[in-house]
Amino acid sequence: MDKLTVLWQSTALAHFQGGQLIMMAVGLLLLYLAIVKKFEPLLLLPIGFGAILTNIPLAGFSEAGGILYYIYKVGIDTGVFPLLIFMGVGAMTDFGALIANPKMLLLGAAAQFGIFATLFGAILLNLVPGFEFTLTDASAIAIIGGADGPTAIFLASRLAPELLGAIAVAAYSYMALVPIIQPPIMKALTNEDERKIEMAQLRVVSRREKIIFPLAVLLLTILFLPAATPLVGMFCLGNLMKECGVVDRLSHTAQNELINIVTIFLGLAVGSKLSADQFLSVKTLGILALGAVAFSIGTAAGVIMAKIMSRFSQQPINPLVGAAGVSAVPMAARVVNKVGLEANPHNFLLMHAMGPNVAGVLGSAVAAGILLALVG
Amino acid sequence: MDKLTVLWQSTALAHFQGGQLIMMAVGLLLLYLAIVKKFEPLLLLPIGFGAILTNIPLAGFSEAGGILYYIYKVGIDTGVFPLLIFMGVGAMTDFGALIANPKMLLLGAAAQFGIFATLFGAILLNLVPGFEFTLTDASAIAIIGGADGPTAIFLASRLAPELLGAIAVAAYSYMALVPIIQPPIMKALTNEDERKIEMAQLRVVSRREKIIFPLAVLLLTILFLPAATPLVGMFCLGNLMKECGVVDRLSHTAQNELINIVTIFLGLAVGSKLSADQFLSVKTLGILALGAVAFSIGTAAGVIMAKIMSRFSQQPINPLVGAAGVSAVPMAARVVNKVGLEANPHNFLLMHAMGPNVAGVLGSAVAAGILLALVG
Amino acid sequence: MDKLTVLWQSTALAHFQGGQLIMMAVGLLLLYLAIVKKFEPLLLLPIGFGAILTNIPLAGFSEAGGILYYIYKVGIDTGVFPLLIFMGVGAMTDFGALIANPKMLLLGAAAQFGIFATLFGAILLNLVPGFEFTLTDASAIAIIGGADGPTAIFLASRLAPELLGAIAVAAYSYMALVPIIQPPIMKALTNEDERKIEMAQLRVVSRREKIIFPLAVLLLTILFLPAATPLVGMFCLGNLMKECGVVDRLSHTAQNELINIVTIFLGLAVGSKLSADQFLSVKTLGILALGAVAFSIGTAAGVIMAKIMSRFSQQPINPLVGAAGVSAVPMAARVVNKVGLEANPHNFLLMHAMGPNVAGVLGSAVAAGILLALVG
Amino acid sequence: MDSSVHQLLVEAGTLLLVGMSFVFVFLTILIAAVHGITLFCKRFPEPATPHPSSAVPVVSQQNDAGQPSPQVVAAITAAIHQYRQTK
Amino acid sequence: MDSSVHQLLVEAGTLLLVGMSFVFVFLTILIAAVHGITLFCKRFPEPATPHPSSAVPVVSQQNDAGQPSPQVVAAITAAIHQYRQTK
Amino acid sequence: MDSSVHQLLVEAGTLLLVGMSFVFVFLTILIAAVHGITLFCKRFPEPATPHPSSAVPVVSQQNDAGQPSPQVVAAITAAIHQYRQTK
Ligand code: NA
Ligand code: NA
Ligand code: NA
Repeated sequence: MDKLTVLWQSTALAHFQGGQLIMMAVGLLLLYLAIVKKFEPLLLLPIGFGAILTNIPLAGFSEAGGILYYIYKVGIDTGVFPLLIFMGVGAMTDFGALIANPKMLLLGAAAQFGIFATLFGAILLNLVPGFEFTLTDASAIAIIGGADGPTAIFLASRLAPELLGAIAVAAYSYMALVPIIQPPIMKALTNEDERKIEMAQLRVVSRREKIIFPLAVLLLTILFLPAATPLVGMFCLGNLMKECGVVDRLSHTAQNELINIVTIFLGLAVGSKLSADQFLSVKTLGILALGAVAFSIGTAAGVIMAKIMSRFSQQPINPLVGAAGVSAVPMAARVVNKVGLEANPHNFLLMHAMGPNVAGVLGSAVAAGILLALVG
Repeated sequence: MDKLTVLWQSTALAHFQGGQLIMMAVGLLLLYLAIVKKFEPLLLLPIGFGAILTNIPLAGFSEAGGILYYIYKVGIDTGVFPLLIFMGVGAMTDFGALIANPKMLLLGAAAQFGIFATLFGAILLNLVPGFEFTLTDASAIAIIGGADGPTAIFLASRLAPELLGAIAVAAYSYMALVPIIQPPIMKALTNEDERKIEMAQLRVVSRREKIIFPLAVLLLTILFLPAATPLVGMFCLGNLMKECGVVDRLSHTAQNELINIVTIFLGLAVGSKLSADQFLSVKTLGILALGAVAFSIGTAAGVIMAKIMSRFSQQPINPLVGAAGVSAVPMAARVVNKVGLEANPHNFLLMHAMGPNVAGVLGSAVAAGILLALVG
Repeated sequence: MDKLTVLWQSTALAHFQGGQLIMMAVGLLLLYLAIVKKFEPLLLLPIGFGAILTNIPLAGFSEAGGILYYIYKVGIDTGVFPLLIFMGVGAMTDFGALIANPKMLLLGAAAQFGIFATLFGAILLNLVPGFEFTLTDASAIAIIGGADGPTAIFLASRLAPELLGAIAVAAYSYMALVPIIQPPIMKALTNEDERKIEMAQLRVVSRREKIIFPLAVLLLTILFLPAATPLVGMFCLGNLMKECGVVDRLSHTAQNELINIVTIFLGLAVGSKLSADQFLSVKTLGILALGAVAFSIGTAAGVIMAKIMSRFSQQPINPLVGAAGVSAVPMAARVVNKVGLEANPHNFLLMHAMGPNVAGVLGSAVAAGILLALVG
Repeated sequence: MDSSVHQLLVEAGTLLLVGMSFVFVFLTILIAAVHGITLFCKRFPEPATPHPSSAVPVVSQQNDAGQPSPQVVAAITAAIHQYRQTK
Repeated sequence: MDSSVHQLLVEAGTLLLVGMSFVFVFLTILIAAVHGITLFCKRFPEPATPHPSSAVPVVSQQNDAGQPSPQVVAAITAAIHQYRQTK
Repeated sequence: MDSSVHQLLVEAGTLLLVGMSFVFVFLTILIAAVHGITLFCKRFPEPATPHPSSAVPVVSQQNDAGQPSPQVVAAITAAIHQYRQTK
């Protein structure tokens, strides 16, 4: 009978706390969104699964000696996993469209307004009872507006590890919701004629331009913003490996096996931060609300910047492409293309939107560097 | 001449101990079994090689600073490697046959009798002079009866690290010997007519059932046996990645590159535990004997359970499929198929045996959880 | 304004030191050599990139907490990365040509004269003001003559970590320069008639010979030189996995994903040692000079040994194949083939040069073991 | 018989009983759960063509450039087959 | 309004101004840099056929076993081409 | 000449002698070993068809269902890559 008592005591039934049950439901919700709604499944599936595992009473997944504890310590605490993901993303990114039309970098800059405005919003939220965001917290939250998963996780792990779970979930969720969030804003800020604008075909970019580009980006980052060099450096390394043509086996591995392995671990480690005591707080609601605001402001800023540029540019610029400046590669560009096709069935904006889209990645890495340098 | 003396002193010839020579012979034997006899070569080849390396005098492979030392510390001491292997095995496992005929789970339960009976046997062995197995040792040894490599290594690393080498070698060796161990037992416990029984074709299982199944297994494990959630959780994660259809690149990596990399390291680390002082003990002989007993009892229990179920079931059940309940996926199922074909050339039992076969994996993970909860 | 000051202080412009600028130029030079001149790009590209990253002021890539710091600690400090690369190289090496004509091992032995003679040269360099090489330093430098990257990195990480960067850069640069360094020496030491010698076709080697070979090499190393077993052991493990035919998935992973991942990290970690204070020293110039000497002496010793053997051998031996004894697989063998074809358009020496070429890998691993045993 | 062995035997016996009972109970509940899943999936069957269209398109930070469509792969595989046979 | 919040708002406002300015300046310099790269690459164009011949051959310690033969690749490429055109 | 350099030179010279001797002895023994292996393999030749059938079947926890040969996959990947780039 003694053994039976021990066995009963070692079931979870005797130890569940309410918060843990709620967090498991959150984990299941993330799995549902990943599998059924296909919201960024590559990240949200392991995050959701990790959230379930970390909230199992007695199992100790995230306590010293547990597998999620080790993965978090090795990969997130050190910042290594998001940087490796970023290297892989760099090895998947084609800057051809941006090099062909470098003005698009201004759209990637404008969309970062979403980040800095949200910073303001996060501080204002302190006026609501229950919120106490420091400037550091606010910076980590604001980066959701960058619409870039690894950048958000990297910055949050440096500035506000206890908010990491909510920030990562918000970032990936809103990236998945881009097709729902962006079109109304894009349509509200443009008229039918603007959306019908067709853009001139992009010139072909030479291999050599593509090789020099990541080195130039790295050089500028080194000169003006060393704090951004971990992110930008690994990204440029990946991109250089892709474009240089002499290390294809390394580039292929960075884009496939390495990024896949790290993605599994990164997702689980982020999920391990979805513990009841850290996630079930009014702060999380604030983070989710601020994330939506950040995406919306970033989209609007991009579109408005595109309208301004359109006025001064000789070549026609469809203001829709500004929305792709938030990054969320390649979804935001696809959304631009879709909204453009609705207005004009012959208007294929995909390639034109890829320029601001990848510019947005650089823009938010730079913004992250600024926040690290000034707040971190 | 001085240099020559130093050089002589730094050859192994001047330092070999008898035990190290014997252990190198054991390592060579394992390589022979792996390469020539094709005994579970994916594990036994690196284990055998690791055994040779760890016993080289002066080389210090398993001392602080040696490569096997690091691999063991990082992968086995933490429990991470067997869990990653288990995730990969989960991503390779198809539960379709089991979902179509869930009664087969009882066969996977019955075969675990091999584990718990061996526990008894290990304690009884203490009556023989020279054996001193604690209950913890006995539990680690008994899990060999689970016929599941990663489960055995995980449990042994938690309960009896100094027996890990012998336990892993016994587990993989007997898994390779399943085609020799099982048929006589299966034939002794069944008659010709029973072996001729053909089973009804299995229904097709929907994708959605396959997606929900691992989540249900995880949920039950969480509720009733949190101690088993590391093993079951990682297994279910792998299986969910496989079945959900939205993270194919992660599932592919878990089944291939990741499991291959971890298998090389796991094998070497297990081999590093085959040092003379730990392996050359009468305990090892006891472990090998108990392992054979465990496999045999498990097989018999599965067959007997199948005979009982056959009596009460409306649909015909061939008692041979009970033998597959020990797991040893997919070999035990193939053995069932072969023995069935001998009795009736039109009797294809492979798919019917896959149900109890994968049930046996779950069964031994549950048994491992019980032992961890009650003894660990 | 305060923020602006902070931002200015956080640009690199305010903090660059001259040495860092020079080292970044060195990094760019390595990238140029890798990408444009195709000098061993798989290693020199990540090394060059790592050199740039590690010299960024304020970014702290190689300080505690930086990504290059972690990679170096985990992979080079422990010796694990070069050993894993060596395992992968073993899994890519075909010893068939050597087994068919084992005399070629003597050429692989002779070429190691480049290593030991350079040892002498490094000590002699102490007579030049500014040089202060200990015997340990000299040994780490001399291994450049082995023409084998992982061996050089492994030995340097054990004997002289502060010289690692320069040694690795020298080793890979001269390996890339083999087609320029070797032909003049080969032509100076042979006459037209000798270069025209055609060699008898090699017999076919059975699979079993290829399986036993790595085990025999390991056994001899265990008996006579345990200090070399980390290198030789991992190399033989890779080769055994390749040849045994029963673990193809492990062998494939060792040759592809695993070696690619480790190569990226190894390159970055080596690059992280190219910091101004360690690299910008007269020692580096000495190392570069000694490396060239080592390659040249090794090549000459190989050719001379081949000439001696040619005199005593019944079967014709083209002395050019001796040059392949320095390893630099497979480039040195290709150079031999090219020089042979220049003298005699029907003289295909490639397969004959592969024997000494892979013998050279074993030879320098043995030489590294001797240096470790006697100096380390 | 050694008294400590005797005590261990009792413990092992208890473990045997408790363990086997638990395994059977657990897997029996799982049988019920599988029946439940099957019923659930029969009552709420998957939509006939779940793949082609959905409100939210398949999304991924990681682009999938270079991944050929299954049809292309099938075509290529057939082509290779043909090529190999005619070689 | 809470004085500490007020102070934080001022700081956030400064960050907003400084940050956006910096981002714009940085990416504007990058635009100039890209124009520079393009000019450079136009002035020093790549040699027409860089691949086939070069003084120093492509070198690699790691062999390239498992790489399909050029003929196979050519055959498959032709097959794909045909497939696409007949689609 | 500096006395410490002198001493180091003596040590280096000893290393040169001892090291080269050892390398030669070691690789000479390996030559003998290879001859031994070859003799052994000639005396006990491999069975003519070792692959198709054997008493104990090839066993593996990890299944290999559905995996096309690596070469074919490599060939297809390369072909697709080329096709995509020339598109
Ligand atoms: Na962005
Ligand atoms: Na089992
Ligand atoms: Na060499």
